[in-house]
Parts: sequence; C-alpha cells; structure tokens
Amino acid sequence: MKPRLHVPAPPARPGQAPDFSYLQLSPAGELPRPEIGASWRDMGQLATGLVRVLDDSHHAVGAWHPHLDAHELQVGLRHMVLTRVFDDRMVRTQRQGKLSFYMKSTGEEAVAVAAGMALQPGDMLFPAYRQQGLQMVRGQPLVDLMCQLLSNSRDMCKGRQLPVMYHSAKARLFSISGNLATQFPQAVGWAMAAAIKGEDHIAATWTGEGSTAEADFHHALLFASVYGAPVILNVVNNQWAISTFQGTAGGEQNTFAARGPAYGLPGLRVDGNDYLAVYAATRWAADRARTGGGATLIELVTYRAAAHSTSDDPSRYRPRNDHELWPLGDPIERLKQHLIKLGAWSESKHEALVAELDAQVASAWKEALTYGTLNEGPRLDRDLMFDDVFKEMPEHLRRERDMLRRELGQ
Amino acid sequence: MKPRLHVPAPPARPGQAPDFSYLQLSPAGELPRPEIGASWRDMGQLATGLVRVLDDSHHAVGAWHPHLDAHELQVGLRHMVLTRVFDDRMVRTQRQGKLSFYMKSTGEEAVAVAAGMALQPGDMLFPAYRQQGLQMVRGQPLVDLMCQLLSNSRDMCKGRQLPVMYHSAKARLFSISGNLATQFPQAVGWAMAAAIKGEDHIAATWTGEGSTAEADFHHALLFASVYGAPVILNVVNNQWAISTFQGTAGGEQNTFAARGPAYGLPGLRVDGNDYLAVYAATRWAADRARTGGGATLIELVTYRAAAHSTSDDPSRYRPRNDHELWPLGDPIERLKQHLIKLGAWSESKHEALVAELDAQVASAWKEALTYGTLNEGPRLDRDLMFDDVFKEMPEHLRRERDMLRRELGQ
Amino acid sequence: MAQMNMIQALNSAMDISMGRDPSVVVLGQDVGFFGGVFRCTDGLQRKYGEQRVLDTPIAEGGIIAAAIGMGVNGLRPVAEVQFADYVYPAYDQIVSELARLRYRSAGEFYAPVTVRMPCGGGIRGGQTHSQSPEVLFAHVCGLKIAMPSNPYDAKGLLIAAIEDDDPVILFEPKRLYNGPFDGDPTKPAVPWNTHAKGEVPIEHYTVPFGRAEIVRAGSQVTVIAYGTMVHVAEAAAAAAGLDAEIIDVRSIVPLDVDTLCSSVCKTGRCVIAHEATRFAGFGAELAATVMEHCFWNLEAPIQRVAGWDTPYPHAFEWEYFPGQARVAMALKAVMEGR
Amino acid sequence: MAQMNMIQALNSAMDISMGRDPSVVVLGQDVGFFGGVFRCTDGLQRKYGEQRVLDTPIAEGGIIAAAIGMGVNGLRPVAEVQFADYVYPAYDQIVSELARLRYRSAGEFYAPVTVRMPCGGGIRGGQTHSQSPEVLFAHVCGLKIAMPSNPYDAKGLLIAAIEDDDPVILFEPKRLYNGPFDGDPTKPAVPWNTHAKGEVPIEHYTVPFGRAEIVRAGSQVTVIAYGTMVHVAEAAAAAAGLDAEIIDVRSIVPLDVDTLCSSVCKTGRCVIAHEATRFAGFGAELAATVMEHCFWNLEAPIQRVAGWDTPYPHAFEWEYFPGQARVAMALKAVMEGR
Ligand SMILES: Cc1ncc(C[n+]2csc(CCOP(=O)(O)OP(=O)(O)O)c2C)c(N)n1
Ligand SMILES: Cc1ncc(C[n+]2csc(CCOP(=O)(O)OP(=O)(O)O)c2C)c(N)n1
Ligand SMILES: [Mg+2]
Ligand SMILES: [Mg+2]
Repeated sequence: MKPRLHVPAPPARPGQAPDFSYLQLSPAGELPRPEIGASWRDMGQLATGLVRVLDDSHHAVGAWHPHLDAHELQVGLRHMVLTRVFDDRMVRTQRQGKLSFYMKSTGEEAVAVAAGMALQPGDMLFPAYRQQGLQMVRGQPLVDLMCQLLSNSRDMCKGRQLPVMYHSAKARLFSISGNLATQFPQAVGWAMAAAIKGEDHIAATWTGEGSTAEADFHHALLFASVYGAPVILNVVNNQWAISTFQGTAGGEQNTFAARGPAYGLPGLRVDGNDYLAVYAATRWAADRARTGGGATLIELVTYRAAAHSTSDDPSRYRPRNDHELWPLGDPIERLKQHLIKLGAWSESKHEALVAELDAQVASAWKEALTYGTLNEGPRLDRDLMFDDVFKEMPEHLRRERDMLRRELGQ
Repeated sequence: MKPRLHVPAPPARPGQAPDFSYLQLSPAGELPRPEIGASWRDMGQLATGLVRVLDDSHHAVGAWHPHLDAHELQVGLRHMVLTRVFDDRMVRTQRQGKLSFYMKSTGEEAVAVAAGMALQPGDMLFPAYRQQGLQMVRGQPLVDLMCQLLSNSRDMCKGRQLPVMYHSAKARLFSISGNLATQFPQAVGWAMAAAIKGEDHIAATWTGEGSTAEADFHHALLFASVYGAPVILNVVNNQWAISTFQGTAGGEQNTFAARGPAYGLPGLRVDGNDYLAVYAATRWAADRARTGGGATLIELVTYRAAAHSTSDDPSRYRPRNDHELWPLGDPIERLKQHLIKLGAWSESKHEALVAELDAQVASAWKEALTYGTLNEGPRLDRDLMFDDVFKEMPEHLRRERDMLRRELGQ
Repeated sequence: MAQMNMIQALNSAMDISMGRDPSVVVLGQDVGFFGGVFRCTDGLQRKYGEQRVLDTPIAEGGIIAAAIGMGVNGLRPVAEVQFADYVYPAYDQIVSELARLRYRSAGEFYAPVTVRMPCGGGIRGGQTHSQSPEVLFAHVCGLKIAMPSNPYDAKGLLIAAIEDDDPVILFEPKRLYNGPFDGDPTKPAVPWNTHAKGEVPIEHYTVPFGRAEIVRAGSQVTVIAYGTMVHVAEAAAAAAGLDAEIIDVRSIVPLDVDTLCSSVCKTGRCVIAHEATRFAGFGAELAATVMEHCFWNLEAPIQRVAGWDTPYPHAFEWEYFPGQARVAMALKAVMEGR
Repeated sequence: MAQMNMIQALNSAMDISMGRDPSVVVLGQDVGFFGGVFRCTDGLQRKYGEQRVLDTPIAEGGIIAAAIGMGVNGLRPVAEVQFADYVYPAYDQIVSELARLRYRSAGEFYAPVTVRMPCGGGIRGGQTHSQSPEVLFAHVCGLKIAMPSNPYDAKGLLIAAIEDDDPVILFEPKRLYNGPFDGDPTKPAVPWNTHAKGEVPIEHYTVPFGRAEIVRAGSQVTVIAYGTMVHVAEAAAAAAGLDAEIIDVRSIVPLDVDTLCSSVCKTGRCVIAHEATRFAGFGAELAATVMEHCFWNLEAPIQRVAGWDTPYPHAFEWEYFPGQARVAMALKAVMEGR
C-alpha cells in the first residue's frame, strides 16, 4: 500500500440517514469512580469509556451517582429550561431583526448548568460562547444579558462586543472572547495565581472540540500539568465545529479526554447530556483541584442540536434533524424523567415551569427593549468608544474622540 | 491539603551528586516489536517503556534487533565519530574566535546518525539545530559545512544565517530555523503533499524535548493524525533545554512518547544512545509510513553531554560531568563495543578511525579557512544581502542596495 | 466576460488555477464540503476532490505550517484564514518561516503559499470579525500583499498570487464581497453588476503585483486608498465636487511608489485612506513615502483618514468606520491647506 | 546612586518591585534558577522563591496566556520573552487578548502584565536574535510600549510598567545591556560607568510613560531616535559638527507628540532613526506625525534612517545596522534640503 491522504468524514451528509454508530458508549454506572487523590495512571479507562449515571430507564446508577437531593436537581432543571427558553426566544428576536447575531446551546445545556452547579461561587469560570447556562446558574439578570445582546443603552459591554460575549467580574464569569480557545490557558494562569496566593478557589474553563486544535489547548494542558494548577479543563464535544465533524478536529482516532493522561492529567470522558454525570465529574475534579490534586481534563460528549449560529445553515452539511437520533438524548428530557422517576416532578409541573420561564423571559425582553436596540437605539454615548482602551485615555485617543465629534457635527 | 504551585526541579543542581533515579528503564530486548500495520492501540507499553537492543554486555537482543551487517554498522560508527570529531574541533575554533557561535551534539550522535541511516535518500529531513549527524549521513562536504560556520565567501547561506543553520535541497536536508519547533508541522505538510501526490517518500523531523512545549508540536501531531501523513516525528529528549530540566517541559508526569497515542499515533520511547534501537525504531516507523500506516512519534532518550551552545555554561545549573554517570552511556562507545563483540572492530581500529577523521576534519578546516572567516574575510559580496528576500528584487530593495553602496562610498 | 461578485471572482480564480495546475490545493476551516463560510470555495471539493480541497482543524498556525511544507514539496497551497482577525495564531509561521525561508536558505527552499483572508468591517462583525491587519504583514519583509477593491482585480490578483513563487497574502474586504460600498450603510445595497469592475473575464488572466490603479484621473487632489475605502473615497470626492485623482493602491507590497508619487507631485495635495487603525497603520508608510518624494510639490500637509485607535466596536461600527464624512473633512483640510 | 549597567538596572527594578509588592511575579524561559540567558533575573528566585520566579516551558504563547490569567487574578506578572524574535508565538495572546481585555469587558477585567524582551542587533545574533518588532505592537491599540536607551530609564520604565494597570511591552536593546554603543563596532566597548545615565538610584523611582527626553538641545536639526540609535545619532551629529537636537522617544505608546513636534517646528529639519526595517516601520508613523504637525515649518523632507527591508543577516550585520554613516547621509540630505 502507498501513503494516501486520509480525509476524515462525518458518518452522514445531507440526504443520508444519520448514523451514530461511531460513538463509543459505556453502559450507565459501569465505570469506577477513583478516589479524589488517585493517580491519573490508574484511571485510563475513564478517558476512553463514558462516565454515565442515568440509565435508559432514567434511574441513577453506579459509583458516580452524586446523590443530590431532589430540590437541587429541580434547581438544575430550572436553569437548563431557562437556558433553552432564553435561547429559543433570542433566535426568534434575531430573525425579527432585533439582534445582529445569536448562538444557541440547545441540546448541550447540561454541560454548563451541571458544571456550574457543582462549583462554588468563588470559583472563576472561563467559558466559551456556548455556555450561557453558566450565566443562568450564577444568576445573571436576564435583562442584563439581553441588553448585551441588544447593544443598547444598558449593554454591559458598552456596545463593544458581539452578542453573547458576556462577562461579570462580580459573578466571576470571565469575559468571553471571539478568538477560540484563548481562555483555556488563561484559566490555567488564573489557577496558578490562586495556588501561588494559597487561595482555594479554583478555575474552570470550556472550549469546543473543534477549538482543541488551537495552540492554546496544548499550552493549557501543559502548564496545568507542569505546575499542578487547580483548574478544570472542559472540552465540549458537540460533534461539530461549524461544518466540520469532530474527526477533523482529531476525534476520529482517539477521544479528546485521552489527551489528559498523555500530559499526566486525569482525563474523564463524560456523557454530556447526563446532568448527574456532568455534575459528578465536575465535582470530582473540583474536589481534587481544591485539595492540591491539580488539573483534570473533562470531555463532555454531547450534540449541537441547533445551527452553529444565526449565520449558519446546518442543512447544507448534515442530515436534517439528526439530533433527534442522537444516542445520548436530550439533557433536559433526561433529567426531567429522572425527577419524575424519583417522584419529585411531573409533566404538568414541567409544563408550568416552561410557561413560567417563558413568561419571565418575555417580560425581561420587554424591559430590555425599553433600553433600546442596536438598530433603533437608544445606544450608549458614542464617546464611550474611546474609553477602556487604556485605563486612562491618552492624548491621541482624546484627539480622535474630538475628531469624531466634529465629524458628527457636534 | 491546599493547592500549591508545583515546581518541577532537576534531581541535582551544581554541587550536588548527579541522580538519575527518575529515569524509567526497560531491560534491553524486553519490549515487543509490533507488526508494521498494527494499531497504535496495541502498543501503549512502547510509549512508556524503553525500546533497547544493546544490553549491558553490548550484545544485541530482542525483537527490535535490526540485524544489520557489520559493514553497515561500521559506516554508522564512522558517521558518529566524524560528528563528534567535527563538533570538538568546531568548538575549539570558536574559542579561538574563528566562529561566532557553535552547538555540539556530543552524546546524542546516534539520534541523528542511526535515524539517517534507516531512511532513504528520497526521504525529506527537517532537523533542528542539533542533528548535524544527518549532514554526515547524507554526505555533506565538511568544507561546505565549515564555510557556513565561517560565514565566508563560500557560505551556502550567503552569510545570512547563524552557524549550524545548514540546508541542502539536493541532499533533502531542510533549512534549519532559529525558531524552535517550527519545522515539526512543516514536515507534516511536506508528508501530506507526498501523500496527495501519491509519492512514497516520507518526511522525518526532529525537535528537542524543551521545544515540544511550542504550539507547533501540537499542530504537528494533530495534522499528522487527522490526515494520516507519512512522517516520523522525533523528540530528542536530552533532558535539558538550556538550563531547564525536562520536567519543566512536561516530562515529569509522563513520557513525551505518550503524547502519540493520545492523538492516535504510535508512540515509541527509545534508548537514544543505542544505535541499533534508534535504527530499528526509525525503520519500523518509516516502513509503516511508507506503506500507508501514517505517522509515528518517537521519543529518543539521551543526554546533552555538552553545553547548550558556545554561549552557555552548564556548570551554573547542573552538576559538572554528570553526563559521565548517565545510565544510558555513550552512543559511540556502545556501538564500538558491540562491533568489537561481533569481532568486527577493535580498539586500535577505532583509534585509527578517530585519527583518520580528525585529520580529515583538520584538512577540511584548513581548506575552509582559505575561503575566509567572518572576522577577517573574504566574505561574500554585501549586495547579496538584498537577494532572495523575494524571487525577483523589487524596486525598493534595489533602492536600498544602492543606498548602501553610497553609504560605503562605492 | 460575465457578471461576478467578488466571491464568484475569487472562486473562479481558484477553479481556473486548480484546473490548469494539479499542484494547486486549497485548505482551510470549512472550505471543503461546505465551501467556506463566505462560500468562496463553493464547489471546489466536489470538482477537484478531497485530496485537493481540505477541511482542516481549527488551527491557523497548523494550516500555514502545513501549507509551507506542501509548498516545499512542490504544491501551490491556497490557504484560507476564516477571518483576518484570526490570523494571529499563524503569525509566527508566516513571519518567521514563510516570509524567511527563501532568504535563509539562499534561495534553495521556498514555499509558494497564498494566504487568503476576509478583512474589514461593515458587516456588524464586532471587534473580532472586522480587523484590517495589513500593516502587521507589510512590515515583514518577504511577503507580497494585496487588497483588491473589486471582482476584476480580486480574480486577477488571486491567480497572480497562486502562480507567484513568493508567498502572498490576499486581504479580501468582506464588505465588498457582494457589491461595491460607498460608506453609507443607510443606502440600499448595490450588487456588483452595477459596477464596471463586476464585469470579469471567465478565463484565465492576472493582475500584476506592484501596480496601483488610477481609478479616476483628477487634478486638484490625490486620494490614495485601497479596499473598501476606494469606493468611499470616490463618493466623498464626488460629493465634495472636487476633481480628485483617486488611486487604488491594490498591491501593498511591492508598492507602486511611482504611480502614487507622480500623482501627488502633480496635484500637490494628498489624502490617504484606510480602514485599519491609524496609529502606525499602513497610511503612515504611505504618508512618509509621499512626503519623501513629493515634499517640494506639497501645498498642504498630507491627511490620513483611518479607523480610530480602538478595537472595532460592534454597536459603533459606523462611528468607527472611516466613512464619507471623515474623508470629506480630510479633503476640506487638504484643500484649505491646513 | 550606584553604577549599574542595563542588566543590573533591570534586575534592580524587578527586585525592588518584588520586595514592595508580593503580587509581583516573574516568569519566563530560564529566568528562575539560572537567572536568564542575559542574567536580568539573576538572584530573584533565590531571594523570592520558586513560587514567585518561575521557569516556564518553552511556549511563549503559554507564558503570556498564563500571565494574563495571573493578572486577572490579582498578580502583576513580569514575563520575559527570551528574544524579541521569539515573541510571535505569543502574538495572538498579546494582540487579541492582553491588549483587548479591558476594552471588551468594559473595564471589568484587565491584566497588568509586563512583557520584557531583548531586541536589536549588534551582537552577531543573526536574523533570529536581532529583530526590533516594536511597530508590530505599536499598531495594536491597548498596549503601552517603551524602549529605553540607558540604565536609568530602563529601571524607571520597568518599575513604571510593573505598577501600571495597563499591559506594557518593554523592548530592551540588548546591545546596550553592557554599555552605550555609538554604532562603531571597531572601537573598544565602553562600560556604562562612562555614561551619566549609568548612574542609577538604588531605590524606587519611575520614569513615566508618554514622555520623550531631549538628550541634547540643539537648533539646526531634530534627530528623533530610540534605543541604540540614540547613541548612534548623538555620535553622528557630533561628527557632522551640527547643533542637533537629539530626542530619545523612549515611550513608543503613548507617544510624546508635543516634545517631538515642538522640536521639529523649531529646527525645521528632522531625521528619524530606528534599527527595525524601514518599510512600514515605526519611523513611518513618526514621519507622518511630524509632517502633519510641522508641515509649515519644515525646510526639507524628513529623512528616515532604518535597517534595510531584509532579514538581519549574520555576516553583514554592520552593513545592515543603521550606523553613523547612514545617519550622516540623512543629516547631510536634510541640511541640504534634498
Ligand atoms: C481563532 C479562531 N479561528 C476561527 C474562528 C471562527 N470560528 C468561530 S466558531 C468556530 C467553530 C468552533 O467549533 P467548536 O470549537 O467545536 O465549538 P462549537 O461551535 O461546536 O461550540 C470557528 C471555526 C474563531 N472564532 N477563532
Ligand atoms: C521560539 C523560540 N523560543 C526560544 C528560543 C531560545 N532557545 C534556543 S534553544 C532553546 C532550548 C531548546 O531546548 P530543547 O528543545 O530541549 O533542545 P536542545 O537544545 O536540548 O537540543 C531555547 C529556549 C528559540 N530559539 N525559539
Ligand atoms: Mg463543537
Ligand atoms: Mg533538550
């Protein structure tokens, strides 16, 4: 045989039947849960298997079962539903021309919400653009988020960032960057500082599987390993990076979690649509980091059910509605059924919750609109454009600000 | 326990006794040699064990024994001795002020020479700065190499590069870059092109263990894996990167070879001071690549016996002469003893060889000096400075060339 | 001849090049099956196969490094960076390697790589989808750099780039992909078929590097611009009722100093316009060069029109963008000799 | 006061800063146990411990990213890049992240990172140990940038940088580490104790950003320079017997336009000198700015003196370096009004 360029391909393209047979699954409850202090050497199977707690009949099983009380699960469910309801409405408003851009997290809400719930308020979060669930968990006011999306007079980013690039110093949610993966090694640096200062807050960060190809991913794992930084490195493997399948990102030959052990870090491959599994894995990694055990790499296996963004049309590159056949189901539906199994939830309660949150989002939206929209205003004072480039405005920016005033006839 | 920054440290600093107990060794002959077409999944132990052929009594043992004939081994020995003799004399001339700079490869000659011998002339080599053994294997005239070192009137680099940054398109030795690791993913691109064109030449590249921290290392492994590129990726783990120990580069927790399987590539950890092991591993990887099996990552465990460069003084950061205690010995001495064991060599033959090569280097040096030195000239025409920035000289460079002529009163 | 927008013109350039020369390959994020987020590579994978049109991992540094290796091995890679704002992870491979290879190996090795990237604002992309980083490459010797302002030049320059043995960076003003744009976002968008340069030969042709184009001859003032700003400058000068000579720089490296400076020596007045931030932007080089060559002919200080020295803010895109009003102010100043 | 060379001055700046503020940390390749390849961090790890002086992996991008995270978490990291030529792998983290963080988060997040790097030629370093890439950062808004020409300024600027809440890049002309250098490599090297600015306070002080220094007052011509070129310019002007006003820019961003332009408006003549390649170098910004402010006072075109637009060749270092002869030619041209 001669060398021939290998070209990874997704299992199905538009018009073909969805095919998820490539996905390696482990039965729920099968994988062991190592001691917090165990060596990464003794947990290789966690990087290639799949940590799952919820089984097909919605029972929680196995060593990773986090034994959360029903109330806590209801809170998590609420955050996930809120995330989805929020996403849905925002895409609708974008179609109406109110927003310039939006990105949904539909189908991957557990990845953010369960992780956020498993962390402490003092822990610093470095999300990518698709973890809006963290904003919900940390209680960011919906109106504030919407004003950012609208770039209006109350935009927390002062009109500077694209929609969804939120931040909150108070809530310890780092500013989201448009540049993929850059936050990964920054989170490691934050965690190194925590260790240097002897604080026990940890850092957690998220990136897409496509983005793991960037240098930042490598730097993050390396620095986290070398310095034993207290950080959780999450790879959200939602199978797609815009139009390219996870094989193009390196997921064809081995799992993303397997990169962890290569650098001397535990690597956990987790069912990202299983709220309990995500919670348990995050909690394990957080406890480990907080007690001096260093970093953990977590791959969250999930599916990008929606378009990449409002600028994208996935029917050009993958089968329509294939997400309905995704073997790991839907994270909201699964937690809901689990709570019902526990006798702590019901379809009607769920409907009521959706309706309540829908109304909440609708009323927040109404309020947000009173602060303006990008197209119709009011917007913030355009002079703000020249602030915050530096802490204090240098002469040349003052001059440019004045030029703009003249240009606008002020 | 609280998180505390972990800081990797070498086992010994100046004034302390050398300590190589950290080094994981496997007995010679212990590790299996997988079939060329085997899956990377079935060779995990090769990434953490140590492929060795020569045992402590200088016999070749085990599955990796390449069964080379004595003549071929003598050729390899000759290249290694030539490399060392060359290095030694060049450092002496640097101390005499003839060269601005030099970098020895003492103690790691097998890494380049054995690999070079195992590859075919059509294979393209992308070395770092410490694989001068490849220049010897590919028969680069010593005078040419020296003229490069001297930046004189016959400098192949036309006076543009620091000493040791050789190249030869004819010999398929890629131009060496001062920027670490950049050649790693370039070699992958070269191999991808070979596969696209359906040629069966492969590429091989080398980098130091310290340099694996750069983004290029990650990109190389990723692209090599995704496209199944016919390339051999060599990491020369000589334990040091200037003053920092391999632990700072990520070698404390796991081996560098272990990164291979994480990306879905075979990873071989090889005794870099064992000529036969390096040869056999390279040959295995080359055969694999040439028959469509894709890339292999090889970590070559060796020791930088000399200073980093002529600008460096290692006694400031590591015990003096610790290389004499290096558990894997010296590659030349070991191959020599093996040949003696085979009855194909003797101490006196060796002495004669050293003397012969010494004379050869001396006479080449004499000739090279006739073409000038950096300080005393003759050098090349300074107008050449403006060539090759582009294929054809654009107007602005012509203008600058003329300005320089005026500046120099011409 | 055919009507083409800039996307079609670029697509045609790659199509023709791939058809003529089997060593031409295309690679980048989403460029294969999907045909690129701006659809510039649409249909190429279907036509030339997966071995020649590669979807890559999201690693700009890896993409350029691989392209260099391919170039060394005899291919002519055309690499797409999805947005110019995302080229920085590849900066080292471009400036330390691609730009230097021929020089450091005394001409023995080179990599004929073309790097394409959409640049500029005007599409509500915010600070990470609007940048114009051309000067960050112009300062690096060894790279040829161009920015077309219309479909005709886009196709001709891209074919020339692919056929060039030097590395080339082609900046594509994405606001011009679908039509010319005079800087007024409130006007309805115009398609390229309303513009003479939307007329593009179907077949092979090149637009050479190193040649600026006099878009409009004039006597009162010279406006030097490139990319989107060519159209803005034309409109602003027309609105001001000036007999302006409008020059499209087109080729940033090599720079056509003669055309620019002959014009300014003739008119005695000069406005330079680009979208990138002003401080140490390419306008500085243009201003310094014009000043050096035309000092004794200048009737007024050269004016620079540019983006402000801030990131490109999403909500204040049109206050940031150097539109007709900003050009008009500069024209006024230069005509009044301030 | 003490006699210090630039290395000792930089070392003292870090020492004092670490002693005063426990949040100051130092990181980089070989900076810890070894004290740096140029010895600028010598003794710091011994004094402040391994938790505050970190040897890092060889990954410039990782170093800056980690420093950003540390800065966000309340530390004041001082990162060394071993040579300015090797900063490019960190380019994305610097320009897309470090420079933009405060802006994009509307002031809620920032990282007070100082990045130090030796730059410039004159030590036989060849094309990858001699570069002066300051303009590649100057064009990126959000970074403060300085290049000292002497030990006094080096210490004062570095302390100011560490205490600044904005990100700062400090370029250290390595040819000046051990002594002033007038551009003549054939003369014996002079140590800093022969120079007034080798006299450095032992204690804490700062040299503010945004202020150029008039190194020598004069009336006939203004020479604007920074780094090594300040000394070359002084020597060249003296040799030409001109009453030149020599200005050390010192702070590249923010730029002290007033000091520069007041001088040129007074003398009517201007030469700009830097070591970096000429095309689109920082000299272009200086020339454009001076022309804009001093047009009506200029008696001759502004002259730029710079490195050639080629890589810095090992063997032709002194033909590449903009030495006294090149400055003299520019002085002559500007005095003759050519
Ligand atoms: C450095 C950089 N390169 C390219 C892009 C363009 N881009 C935006 S999102 C995206 C795909 C990311 O995929 P993945 O990491 O899997 O995240 P997902 O969208 O699936 O959540 C790309 C290529 C970018 N934003 N930044
Ligand atoms: C991008 C880059 N960063 C830093 C350097 C400076 N530098 C030159 S050699 C070296 C150490 C490399 O160590 P290693 O990779 O282990 O190779 P070895 O010298 O041991 O062969 C460093 C830091 C460089 N040349 N390039
Ligand atoms: Mg994804
Ligand atoms: Mg090494």
